[in-house]
Amino acid sequence: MDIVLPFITGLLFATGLYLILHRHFFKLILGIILFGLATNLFIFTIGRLTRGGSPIIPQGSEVAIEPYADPVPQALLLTAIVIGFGIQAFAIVLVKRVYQAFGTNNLDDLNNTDKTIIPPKE
Amino acid sequence: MLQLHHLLLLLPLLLPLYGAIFCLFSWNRVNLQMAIACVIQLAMVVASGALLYAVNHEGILVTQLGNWPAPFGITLVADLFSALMVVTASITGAAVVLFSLRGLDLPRQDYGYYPLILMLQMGVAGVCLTGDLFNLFVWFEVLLICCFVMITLGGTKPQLEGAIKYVTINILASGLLLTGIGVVYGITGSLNMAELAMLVRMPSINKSLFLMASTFFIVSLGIKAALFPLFFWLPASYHTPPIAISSFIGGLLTKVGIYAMIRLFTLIFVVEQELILAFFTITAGFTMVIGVLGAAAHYDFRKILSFHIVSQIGYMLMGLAIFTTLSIAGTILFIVHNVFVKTNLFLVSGVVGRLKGSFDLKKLGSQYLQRPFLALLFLISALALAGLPPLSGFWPKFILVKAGLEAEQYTIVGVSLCVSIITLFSMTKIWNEVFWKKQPETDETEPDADRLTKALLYAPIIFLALCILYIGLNAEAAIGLAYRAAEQVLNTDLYINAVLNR
Amino acid sequence: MLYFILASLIYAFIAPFVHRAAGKYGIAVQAGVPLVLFVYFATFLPDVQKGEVYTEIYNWVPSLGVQLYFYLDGLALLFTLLISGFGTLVMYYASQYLKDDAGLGRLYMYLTLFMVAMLGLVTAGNLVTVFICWELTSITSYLLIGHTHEKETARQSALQALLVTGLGGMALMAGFVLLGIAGDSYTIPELLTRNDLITHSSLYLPMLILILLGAFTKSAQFPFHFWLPNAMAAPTPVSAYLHSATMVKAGIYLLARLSPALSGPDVWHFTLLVIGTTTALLGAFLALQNSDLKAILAYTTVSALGLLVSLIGLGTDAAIQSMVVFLLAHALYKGGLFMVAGNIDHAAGTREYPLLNGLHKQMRFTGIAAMLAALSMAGVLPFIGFIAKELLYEAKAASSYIILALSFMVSVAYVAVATIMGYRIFWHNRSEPTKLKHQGQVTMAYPPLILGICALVFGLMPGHFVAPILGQAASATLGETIDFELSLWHGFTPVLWLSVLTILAGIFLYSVLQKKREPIAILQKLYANGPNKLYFVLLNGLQRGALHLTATIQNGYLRLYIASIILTQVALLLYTIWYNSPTLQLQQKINLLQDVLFHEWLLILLVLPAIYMLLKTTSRLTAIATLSIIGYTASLLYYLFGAPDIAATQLLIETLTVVIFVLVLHKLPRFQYLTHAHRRIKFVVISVLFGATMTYVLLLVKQFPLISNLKEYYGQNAYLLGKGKNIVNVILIDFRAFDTLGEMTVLAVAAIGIFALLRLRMDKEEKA
Amino acid sequence: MRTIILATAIRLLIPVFQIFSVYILFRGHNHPGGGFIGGLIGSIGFIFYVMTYGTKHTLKNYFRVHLKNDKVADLHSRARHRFHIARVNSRYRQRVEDEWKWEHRIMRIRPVYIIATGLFLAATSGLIGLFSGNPYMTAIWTGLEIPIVGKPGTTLLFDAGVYLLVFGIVLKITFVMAEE
Repeated sequence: MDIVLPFITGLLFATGLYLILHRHFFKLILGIILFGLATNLFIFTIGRLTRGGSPIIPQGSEVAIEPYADPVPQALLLTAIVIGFGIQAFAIVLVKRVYQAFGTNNLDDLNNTDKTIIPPKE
Repeated sequence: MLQLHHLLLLLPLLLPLYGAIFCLFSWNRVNLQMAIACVIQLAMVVASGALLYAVNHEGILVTQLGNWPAPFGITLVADLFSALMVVTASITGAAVVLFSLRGLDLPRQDYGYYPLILMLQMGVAGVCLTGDLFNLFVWFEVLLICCFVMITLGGTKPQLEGAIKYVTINILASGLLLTGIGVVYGITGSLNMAELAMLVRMPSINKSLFLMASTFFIVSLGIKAALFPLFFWLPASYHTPPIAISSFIGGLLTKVGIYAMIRLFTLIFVVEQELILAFFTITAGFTMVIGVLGAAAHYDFRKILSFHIVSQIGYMLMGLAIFTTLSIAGTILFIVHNVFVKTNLFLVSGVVGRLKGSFDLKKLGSQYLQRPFLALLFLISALALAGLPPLSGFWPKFILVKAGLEAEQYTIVGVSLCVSIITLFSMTKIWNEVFWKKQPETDETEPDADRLTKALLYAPIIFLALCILYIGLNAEAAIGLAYRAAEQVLNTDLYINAVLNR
Repeated sequence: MLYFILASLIYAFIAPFVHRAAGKYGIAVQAGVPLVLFVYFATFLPDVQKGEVYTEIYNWVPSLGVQLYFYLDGLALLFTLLISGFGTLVMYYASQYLKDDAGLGRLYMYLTLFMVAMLGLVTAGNLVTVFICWELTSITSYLLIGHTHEKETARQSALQALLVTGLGGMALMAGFVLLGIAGDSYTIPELLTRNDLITHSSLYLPMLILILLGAFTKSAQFPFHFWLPNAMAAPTPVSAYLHSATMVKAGIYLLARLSPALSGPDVWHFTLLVIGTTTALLGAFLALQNSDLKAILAYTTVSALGLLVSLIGLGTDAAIQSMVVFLLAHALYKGGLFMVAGNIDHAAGTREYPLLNGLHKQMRFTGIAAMLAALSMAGVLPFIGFIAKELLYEAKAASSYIILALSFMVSVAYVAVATIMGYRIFWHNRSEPTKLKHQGQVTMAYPPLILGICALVFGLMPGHFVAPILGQAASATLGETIDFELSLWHGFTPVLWLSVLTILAGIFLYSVLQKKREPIAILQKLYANGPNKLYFVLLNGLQRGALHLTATIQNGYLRLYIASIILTQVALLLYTIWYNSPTLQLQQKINLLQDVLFHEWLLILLVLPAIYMLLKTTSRLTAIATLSIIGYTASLLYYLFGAPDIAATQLLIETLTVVIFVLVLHKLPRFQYLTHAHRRIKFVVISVLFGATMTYVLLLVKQFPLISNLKEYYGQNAYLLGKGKNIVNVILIDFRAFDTLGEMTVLAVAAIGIFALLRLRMDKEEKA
Repeated sequence: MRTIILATAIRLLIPVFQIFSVYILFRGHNHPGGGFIGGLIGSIGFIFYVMTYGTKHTLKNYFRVHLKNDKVADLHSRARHRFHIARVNSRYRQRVEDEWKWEHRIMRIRPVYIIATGLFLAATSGLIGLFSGNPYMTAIWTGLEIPIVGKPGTTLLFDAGVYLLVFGIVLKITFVMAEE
C-alpha cells in the first residue's frame, strides 16, 4: 500500500485542484473539500504506514508494543481534520450566501471589487 | 508557586482567550463586550510590555507546556523579535478596539466582533510565540478563520465577493503549509523548531529534501505574507470590510506571515541558502514594484493602502534576502513601523470615510481646511510610510539601504529607492485629492458626529501617530532593540539552547 | 545650539496658535524667532572669523553612527546668517503680503519649520542628519508651494517639486551611504580629511553620480531645472525665501561642503563645470524669453545657480572666492527683486512686465529697492554685485577663454533683466502709468529696501563686514586656509573694462528686447518639448502603465490567481527536484505492489470510479454522494492502517459535512458546465502536473527511513506519565493539548462566523 | 418525513446518544474515542431532532430552563432563602403551593454559552497547573481510580471542555442552518 497511496493522494490533489479551477461555485466547494482530504492523506502517508497496530497500549502493558503506528501524524491529522472541518463548513455557508446575494453560480460574475478598470483616455 | 516567566509567556494568549470567552458569555450585551474588550486590550499592552521587558533583560524565555521536555510537548518561546511582534500587535489591537467603539456599526458589533478580534489577537500571539511547527500551523488557522469571519462580517456584496477569493486562496495556502509540515516531519521525525534547527545543521540531514520542503513554506507563507506572484487575495478583499476590520488585518496580518518566514528561514531552512536568498531578492523586488504600481494606479483610498501593504512586504523580504544582522534589524524595525503606520492610515481613511461617506478620492476634498488636525495626523503617517525623515519609516529604510549597499546588493537597493519615490507619489495623491483639492459638489450632507464619537475616533489615531513619532525621534531605542533582536534571530544557538535546555 | 534649534522647531508647531492668539502683533513673535537665531549665530562671528570651528555633539542613534553633530565653520555660519536673516525679513514680509489670508498661521508654521530644517542642514556635521534636514526642506517646500492648494496648478507644481527633489533625495541617500562606506565614517569633518581614501575607492563614481543627482535636483541644475520656475506658484514670500535665497542653495552648499572630500578627479570638475555652465546659459536664455516677472527671476536664479556650480567645478582658489561672494550678492539682490515682484503683483494684480509702466510714483519705496537690487545684479559700482562679477571674470579668465565668454553672455543677460526690473517698470514712462488696484504699501517695501541697502553697504565696505566670514567660507570649501581680501576697486584692469562692456551690452540687449518681443520660435518649441514635458510624459506614463499592469495582474479571476499560485509551487518544487535531489527508485518499489492486500485493492477500486463520477456528474446529489464515498473510503483506509480515532472522526465529520450540504445547498441551482473545453484542457494540465509533483514528493520522502524520537517517547510514556492508554488521545489532550486549544478556537470562531454570515445581512438593512 | 414512529424514536434516541457520548468521552483516554468524537455523537441526536421538528421546537423542549423565583424575599436568612429557591427549582415540574408567590423566569441556554463553557473549561484546566508553579497545562491527577472514567485529572477536564465545545458548535450550526 505504501506504493499505491501516494498515487491516490496525487490523484485527489489533482482532482481537487481541477474542480477548484472551475467557475462553478459548487465545484469550488467540492474541490476545496477534496483538496483538504488529499492534504490529510498526504500527512497520513508520509508518516509511514503500519498495518493494524493502532497506537493504543494493550491491556496489561504499560508501554506500547511494536508494531504500532506512529501516533504523531495521527494526532496532527486529527487536529487538521477538525480545523479543516470548521473552515470547510464556513466555506460552504459562504458559498451559499454568495449565491443568495448575487443570484449567480458563476465565479466570473464576481469581479467587481478587485478588477482594475481602465478609464478611457482623456 | 506561580512562576513568572511561565505566566508572562502565556498572558498574551490567555488574556484574549478569556476575554473572548467572557464576551461569548455576554452575547447580546454589546456594552459589556466593549468593556471587556477594552480592559483586555489594556491588559494585553501591559502584559506584552512586561514580556518584552523580561526578554530584554533575561534573554530568551521558554515555557514547556504541560511540563513535557522540549521536543515532546509544545514549547512557547519568546525572543526579542517575537516579543516585539506581540507588543506591536497588542498596541495596534488596543488602538483598533478603541476606534471600533464608535467606528464600527452596531449590528456588526452585535454579531461577535469583539470575541473575534480578541481571538485574532490570540492567534497572532500564538504564531509569534510558538516554538513548534505544527502549532504554528494551528495558530495560523486561528488567524485565518478569524479573518474569514471578520471580512465577511456584515455580509454586504463586496465583502462576500472579496471573501470568496480570500477564503479559497488561503485555504489553499493552509493546505500547502500543512503538506510542508508533513514533509518536514517525514524527513526528520520532529516538529520542534529548535530541534529541527539542530537537526538541519547536522551533516546527516538530506539537504536537498529539506530544500524541497522549504518550497512549501515559501509558497504558503508567501501567500499569507502577500508576496509577488501570490498576493492576489489581498487587493481583492482588504478594502471590502469596514475600516475597523481592515485596519487591523491590513496592518497586522501580512506581517505575521513575514514574521513566520523570517523565523523559519533563519532558524530551520538554512540549507542551500544562496539559492533561497537569491529567490527572495527577486521576489522582493517584484513585490515592491508591482505593489506600488497598483497603488499608483488606483483612486480609492482603501485600495491604495491595500496595494501599499504588498509593496511594503517587499521591503521586509528584502531585509531577509540580504541576510545580515543589520538587514534583519531593518526588517524587524520595518515591520513594527509598518504595522503602526498602516493601521493608522486605514483609521484616518475610516474617519474620512465615516464623516464624508466615501472612499473615492475623486469625490473627496477640502479636508485640509475642514480638518487640519486630521490632515496633520494623516501627513505624519503618510510621510512615515514613504520613509521620509525623521519619521519612523526613515530608519528602517535607511538601514535596509545601508545593509544592502554594504552587502553589495545594488540592484535591489536601487529598486527599493525608486519604489519609495512612487510610494511618496501615491501618498501625495491622497493628500492632493482628499485634503488639498476643493471638494466636488455633492448633494450628500455630512452626518453629524457628537463630541464623544469624535474623541473616540481620533484618540487611537493620535495615539498611533505618537508611536510613529516616538519611533522616529527616539530611534536609538527602537533600532537598538531591533538590532539585538536581529542578533538573537541570527544567533540560532541561543534559541536552540534555550528551548532544548542544553 | 541644540536648544536654540529645538526650541524653534517646537515653536514652529505652535506658530499658528500664536498667530491666532496674538492677531496683529503676532508678527513680532513670528519674525522674532529668526531674529533671535540671527543674533545667536552672529555671536559666533568673532570666533569663526578667526578660523575657529564650533562643534557640539550629541548622540542620537549611535548604533548607526548618527549624531546630532553641529559643525559651525565659516561656510556654515555664512549660510546660517543668510537663512536666519532672510527668515526675519521674509516673516515680516509674509505678514504684510498675506495679511488677509486665512492660511497665514500655517504659512508661518511651515516657514519656521523650513528655516529650522535649513539651519539644521547647514550646521549638521553628520551625513545622516544632513540628509534628514535635506528631506525636511523638500517636504516643507512641497507644503509651501501648495499654499494656494485649491488651484490645480499649485498642487501640480508642488508635487513636481517634491518628486524631482525627492528623487534626488533618494539618490543622495544612497550616495551618502556609499560615501560612508568608502570613507568609513558618516561624520563630515572626518570625511573631509579622507579625500584620498574616497577618491580612490571603487565606489567613487557611483557615489559621485548619486550625490550630484541629489545636489543638482535640489539646486535646479539642467536637466532638472524645470521644477523651479513652476514652483513660483507659491506665494512670493516663499519664492523669495526658498526658491532664490536658501533652499535651492542647499545643493550648492552640499557641493561646497563636500568639495574637499570629493574633488580631485577630473570627473568631478568636468561634470560640475559642464552642467553648471549649461544651466547658467539656459537659465539666462529662458529668462529673456519670459514676460512674467517671477518667471524671469526664477530663470535667472537657475542661471545663477548654474554659475555657482560651475565655479565650484573650477575649484581654483579664485573660483571659490568668487563663488562665495557671488552667493552672498545673489542672495541679497535676488531676494529683494522677488519681493519687489511680489509687491507689484500685490498692487497691480499682474506680473506681466509689458503691462507695467511708470510705477515709481505710486510705489516709490519699492521702486528704490528695485533699483538698488537691480544695480547690484547688473554689477554696477559700488554694489557687492560688482565685486562678485569682477571676481567671477577673474576666476573664469584664469581657466579658459571659452568659459569666460560664456560667463560674459550670462552677465549680459543679467544686466538686461536688471534693467527691466529696476528701470523699465518704475521709471520708464512710455505711455500712461499702469493703474494699480491699490497704492503700494510702504511696509511691504521695507524688506527689499533693507536688502538693497545691504548690497550697497557690503559693496562699499567689503573689508569690514563680509570679507572675514566669506574668507572662512572659501577656506572651508577649499579645505585649506587661504588669504582672502576683498576690495571694491582693483584699478583699471582688463576685467573692469569687461564689466563696463557687459553693462553696455546688457543695455543694448534690453533695448533690442523692447522692440522685438517675440521669442525665438524654434528654441521655444525645442524647449517646450524639454525636460518639463518629459516629466509629465513620465508621470502619465507611470500612471497609465501602472493601471494597465494592475489590470492585467489583478484581473478579478479567481482561477487565474489560483493557477498562478499553484504553478509557482510546482515550478519551485520541480526546480528543487531538478537542482540537486536524490533520484527516485521507483523500480524497487514496484515490487511492493504485491504486498497490497485484496481488500485494499477493493478500496482503491472504490475511489477511482467515485472520482470519475464526481468529475462527470451534473447532479448535485450524486456529487455529494460520491464525495462522501471518497471520504468514507479514506476513513476506512485510516482504520486499516492503525488509526481508529481518525477513522471515527473522519466518519463523523463526513456525515456532518453531508448534513450541512443538505441543509445549506438544497436550494442551489443545477450544476452546469460553465467552463469551455479548451480552458478545461489547460486546467487538466495544471492539475495533473500538480498531482504528479505531489506524488513524486511523497514517494521521494518515503524512500528514506524516518527516525522519530517522538513515536518512541510517546509509546513509552503515554501511560506511565500521561496516564492514558490511547496514545493519540493522550497526545491530543496532554502532550500537545495546546494544539487542541487552538483547534477549539477555530471551531468556536467558525460557529460564530456561520451564525453571523447567515443572520447578519447588512445589504438588506441598508435597502430597507 | 415526520412520522410518529421516527419522531418518537428520535425522542428516545436523544438520551441514548447523550449517555453513549459521555461514555465515549470517558473511555477516550484508554480506547478510541474522546471529547471530540463524544461531542459529535452527542449532538447527532439533536441534529435529527432539528431536522424532524425544526429549530423552534427543539429550543423549546431542550434549551429552556424554567426557573422560579420567590418575589418575597425571606428576610431571616439569605442562605436559607437561596436553598429554598433551589429546592423548588430542582423539582419544578411539581406544582408549587401558593402559586402567586412565585415568579416564572425562562432561561435560555444558548449554544454560544455551551461553546464558551467548553472553551472556559479547557483553558482553565491548564491554569491549575500554572498556579501550582508548573508550566501551563501541566496535568494534575487526583490519584483516584474510578471505573470507566479511569484516573480523573485536569486532562479529563480539558477533554470535557472539548466535548462541550463540539457539542455546542454542532448545535449552533444546525440551528442556524435549519432555520434558513
